[in-house]
Amino acid sequence: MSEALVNPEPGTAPTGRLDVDRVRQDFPVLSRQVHGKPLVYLDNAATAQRPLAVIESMDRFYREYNANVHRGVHQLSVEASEAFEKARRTMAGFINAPSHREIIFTRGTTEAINLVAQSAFRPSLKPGDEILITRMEHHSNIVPWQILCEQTGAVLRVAPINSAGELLVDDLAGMITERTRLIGIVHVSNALGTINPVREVCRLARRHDIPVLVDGAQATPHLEVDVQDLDCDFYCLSAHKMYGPTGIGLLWARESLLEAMPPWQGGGEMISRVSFSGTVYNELPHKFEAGTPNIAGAIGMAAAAEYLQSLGLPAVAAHEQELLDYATGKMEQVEGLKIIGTAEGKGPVIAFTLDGIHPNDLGTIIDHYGVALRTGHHCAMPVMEFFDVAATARISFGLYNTRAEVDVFLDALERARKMLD
Amino acid sequence: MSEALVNPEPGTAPTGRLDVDRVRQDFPVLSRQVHGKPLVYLDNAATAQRPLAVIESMDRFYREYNANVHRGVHQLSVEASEAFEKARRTMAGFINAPSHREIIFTRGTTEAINLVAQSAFRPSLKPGDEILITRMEHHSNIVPWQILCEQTGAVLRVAPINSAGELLVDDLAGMITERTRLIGIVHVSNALGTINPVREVCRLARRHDIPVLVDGAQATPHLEVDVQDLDCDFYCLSAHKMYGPTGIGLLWARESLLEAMPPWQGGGEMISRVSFSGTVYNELPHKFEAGTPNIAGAIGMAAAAEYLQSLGLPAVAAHEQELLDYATGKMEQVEGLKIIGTAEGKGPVIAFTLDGIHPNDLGTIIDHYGVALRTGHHCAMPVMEFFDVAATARISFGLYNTRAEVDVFLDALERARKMLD
Amino acid sequence: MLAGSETGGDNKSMSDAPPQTPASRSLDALYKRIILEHNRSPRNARLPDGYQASARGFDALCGDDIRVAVCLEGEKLQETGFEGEACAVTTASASLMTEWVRGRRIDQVLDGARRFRRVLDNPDQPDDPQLGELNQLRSVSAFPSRVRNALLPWKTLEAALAGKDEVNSVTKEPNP
Amino acid sequence: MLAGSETGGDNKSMSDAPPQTPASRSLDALYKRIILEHNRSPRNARLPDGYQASARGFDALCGDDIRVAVCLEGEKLQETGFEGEACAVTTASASLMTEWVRGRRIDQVLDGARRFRRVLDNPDQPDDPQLGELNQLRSVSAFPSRVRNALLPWKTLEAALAGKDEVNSVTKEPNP
Ligand SMILES: Cc1ncc(COP(=O)(O)O)c(C=O)c1O
Ligand SMILES: Cc1ncc(COP(=O)(O)O)c(C=O)c1O
Ligand code: FES
Ligand code: FES
Repeated sequence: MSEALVNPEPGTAPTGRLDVDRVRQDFPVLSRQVHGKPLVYLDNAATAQRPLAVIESMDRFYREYNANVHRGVHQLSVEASEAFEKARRTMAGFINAPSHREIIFTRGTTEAINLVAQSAFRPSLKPGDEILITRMEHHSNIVPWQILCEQTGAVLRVAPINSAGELLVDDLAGMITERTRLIGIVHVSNALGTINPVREVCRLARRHDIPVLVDGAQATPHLEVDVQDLDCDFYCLSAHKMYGPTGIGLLWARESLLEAMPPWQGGGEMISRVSFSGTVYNELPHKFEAGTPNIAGAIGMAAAAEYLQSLGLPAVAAHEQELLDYATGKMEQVEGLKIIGTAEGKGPVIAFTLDGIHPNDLGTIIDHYGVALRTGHHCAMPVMEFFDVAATARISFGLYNTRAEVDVFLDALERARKMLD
Repeated sequence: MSEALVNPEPGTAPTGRLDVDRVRQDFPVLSRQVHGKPLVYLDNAATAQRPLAVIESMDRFYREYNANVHRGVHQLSVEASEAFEKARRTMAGFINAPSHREIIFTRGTTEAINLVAQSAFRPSLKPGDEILITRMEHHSNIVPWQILCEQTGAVLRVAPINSAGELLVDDLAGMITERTRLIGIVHVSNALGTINPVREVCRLARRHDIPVLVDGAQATPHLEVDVQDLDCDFYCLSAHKMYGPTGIGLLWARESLLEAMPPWQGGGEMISRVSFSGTVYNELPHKFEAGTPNIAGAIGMAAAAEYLQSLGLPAVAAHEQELLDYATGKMEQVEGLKIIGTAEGKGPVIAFTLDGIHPNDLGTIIDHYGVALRTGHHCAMPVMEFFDVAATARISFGLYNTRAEVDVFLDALERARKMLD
Repeated sequence: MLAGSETGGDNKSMSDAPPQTPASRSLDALYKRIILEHNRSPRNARLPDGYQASARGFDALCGDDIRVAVCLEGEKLQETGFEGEACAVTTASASLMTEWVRGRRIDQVLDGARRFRRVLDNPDQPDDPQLGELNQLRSVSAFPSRVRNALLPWKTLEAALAGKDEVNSVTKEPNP
Repeated sequence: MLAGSETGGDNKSMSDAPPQTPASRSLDALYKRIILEHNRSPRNARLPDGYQASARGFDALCGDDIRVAVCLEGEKLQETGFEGEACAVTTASASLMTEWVRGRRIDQVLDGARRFRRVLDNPDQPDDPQLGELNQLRSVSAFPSRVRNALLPWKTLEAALAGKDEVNSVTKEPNP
């Protein structure tokens, strides 16, 4: 796998492999002990840890040039504005957006999807119009559409998945009607790991002139994303999933769509002129960024993107896939353990159940060995319903995880079983 | 002034006065040079600087216990959730909210006001209903209502101010009709400094059973705010104005109002159960906090509130008022200088124009002496229109400013005048 | 059951003293014999025939979903049962609860719920003699993310007694 | 005018060389004689009688609001004037622009606008000989927050020539 990789980067060994021992040094939290044991952080799909480069970029902002952006002539404000807009350009480059004017900073994926629902669709949606999503969406890509449907009388339709957790693309294609106004699809499922064939779905949709919104929250930490290559219309991501700070993410959308959309929130920055006889909105991207933005957050997100680029996403992905394969192989041998989500292409996520042991009890016991995993519905209750489980346990890998950590997890799993058996 | 203050606090001298030399040490950026001159930061109304306590609280989160909140059984998630909910309680205490369940984290004041407009009012507002605001509102407390009025056919009415920049309360009272659904009022004006008689306006409104929304963005850095004493219904603030981080703020509202409001954004955290046949929303405050919140931001905001409490807001206010009085006295003697905003009660803000010199030129020149001030419309264009100016220059004080800094500013002002005269 | 030496920094064994500090957050203390036993063989793990009151208790965070049902005789809880899928903590708590409330009056049960909440909230307090075996669940208080789970059966019972037979989310914390 | 020694770290005087580094962001270089002079006595500071095209240029950030109007003779800009309240940079830029465009064809003017943008964007490039006195405004490029101001008259003129006589916001940056 790694042989195919070229262009070694810092943190990437000459072979093109990720130098994991080295990159672990970049993450202060990894030296932490939990219950007297070294932390084994396998909850990356909930939120990743942050490297020094990210922490320090924000620190530097607050210590050296903290100021409000856009509105100032003074030096600090000039520096802050430059860093903020540079962050926008960095993020445009990160997903290969055609223009930085198409990058709208939001709190995260959730806010980005809500923005699209309320601004792009609410004004024009008619009763009987259809929003088509998949069965494996995160609540963030379900509830905004449910709210929208309630507001407009539109109908939410749901494309099925199979028992491996794969999208049934033909079924999705068959569900497209002339009332379909949008297809919403998760790029990589947080509950199953499934990597969806987004390019194929976009090609399909393009034939019917239907825009596609991609929930990229779980994709950008692991895959090189190119929105032009995907040929989608909206792409949403969260910094905190890709080693960046909390409270920031973005919406990318085609400029022509953004131009046609009315502003969602009103306030400072997003207007050109305000008077009581009428208000003129500002141009892109500001039209959609009302109020003081999360300046430090945008700077930190860009630092995270640059960090990932410096390691090289192919090297990151190769490393994570190795861990995924190793752990999957071992877990398949554990008696009573069932992996939920066995798609062909998967991100580094393994959700599972263990006969007779409730995931929450498992989580509590495993935590005691320093291993952080997630249990519950993973904000994807329809997936739980489909697999007829109330909850699953889930491990998910980041670029700093190791085989040795997988072994610690497997060992803890065995002990939990013995304890509760 | 200071004689009346008791209970000395850290950073507050035995006399109850703020020990400014000491508190300046808490702010790393203050040791910075700009154009070879020490930074004199007089742009606090745009955004304040951050003390170490705030920077380090977020740093600690990212380095030691970074995790997603609410959904995890593992140790890091437990610690992160505790810190996040503790931040909510701290903020509830900071504004004396009856319950922490009434504290909704938002990106800032702007998002808080948009949330109220869209959730509390959009579903029920009828054509001809009235929203009553004042002439001195920030765009954040104008544009969300303009958007709402366009969506619903409601009418935005604007209570007048006098030439000192004071709200004409009797006129406002006279504008209340039986169609008035909300009064929106800024607590302290960022463009004029005016401190509004919010308690009086609330008393008035209560008689007609009209809820009052208070924009507290400029109040919480300077005043002890007690929402129960004010007897308002909604209170909004931004952390970055009160020495906290960017990207976080809050909405406080009475529990009964919040309970009756439908969620605004949909996504993770804000639901109790999701299925395609129907979704059940979560309880307060989570109903209004869709998606991964700005965890580090909330922790940083609480650290800022605690920092202000440790200094004692009365001591802070006394110090700032002294600076305000000193600077006002000096500036009144400058030929051709006109102070815009001369209300009886003022926050530490002085907006002004200088004959024959455009504020932007003034800002550029003064910046060269290390002095950061703001120029422009301050996101309050209706105020500019009222005073018939295109823009003003504005200095605004924070707790770390000194008389010596005011002198540097006055000196730079004089030089700018000579240069452009 | 794990030997103390395998559970990390603390060697606290299965004594009844509740854990007092984070360092004593012992797994053994949580999964003590009584919880394991009640999880394996929960008492009253069925809805009693002809119950007059019942409610559904749902946990928004973990997806657990239980139902508690009560046969009343006047003011007295004659028989209380539960069903649904839940973790060991919730199951053991429900099992112990249904035993404890048997034959008690509604006001005594509501008082019991209050007392149970209080001991879970304050690990430093001594056992509440009124609660009997329920005090065994106090070890949960060292695991903040699990306190909710121990309270779920009680909240559901309270809902049932208050006549709310469809309570969708009972994760609501009591006001501060 | 301030003496060099008073303007901070750099002692750069009023030479024509554009500032190259942040350290040389000299106030003197910005408010050089020509800008001050054109600000005090702007040329063409009125709308010419009987103009055929005009547009309003508005800056969303500072509130500046100008109008530029043109008398055309075929393809040629016979006379161009402006009015409105604006800063010294905008005023001087408008003044210099209205002088420069006089008698030029529309295509030449649009080319001039492109060139002017380019020299403001690239402080490292040599002067553009086509731009003549306009090169004097290059000192603005050292003040990123003021570049917008120097461009405002040009954007407004372009809008007028494009037939947009009500351009509400012309702060739009050219695409990357
Ligand atoms: C009075 C007032 N209200 C509202 C706001 C908006 O706050 P934010 O930009 O943090 O949302 C500001 C600051 O810009 C303000 O000064
Ligand atoms: C697939 C997916 N979509 C959307 C989200 C929501 O992201 P956020 O909570 O950052 O808004 C998440 C993460 O929780 C996710 O995993
Ligand atoms: S794990 Fe949710 S209540 Fe038991
Ligand atoms: S200051 Fe705004 S264009 Fe001159």
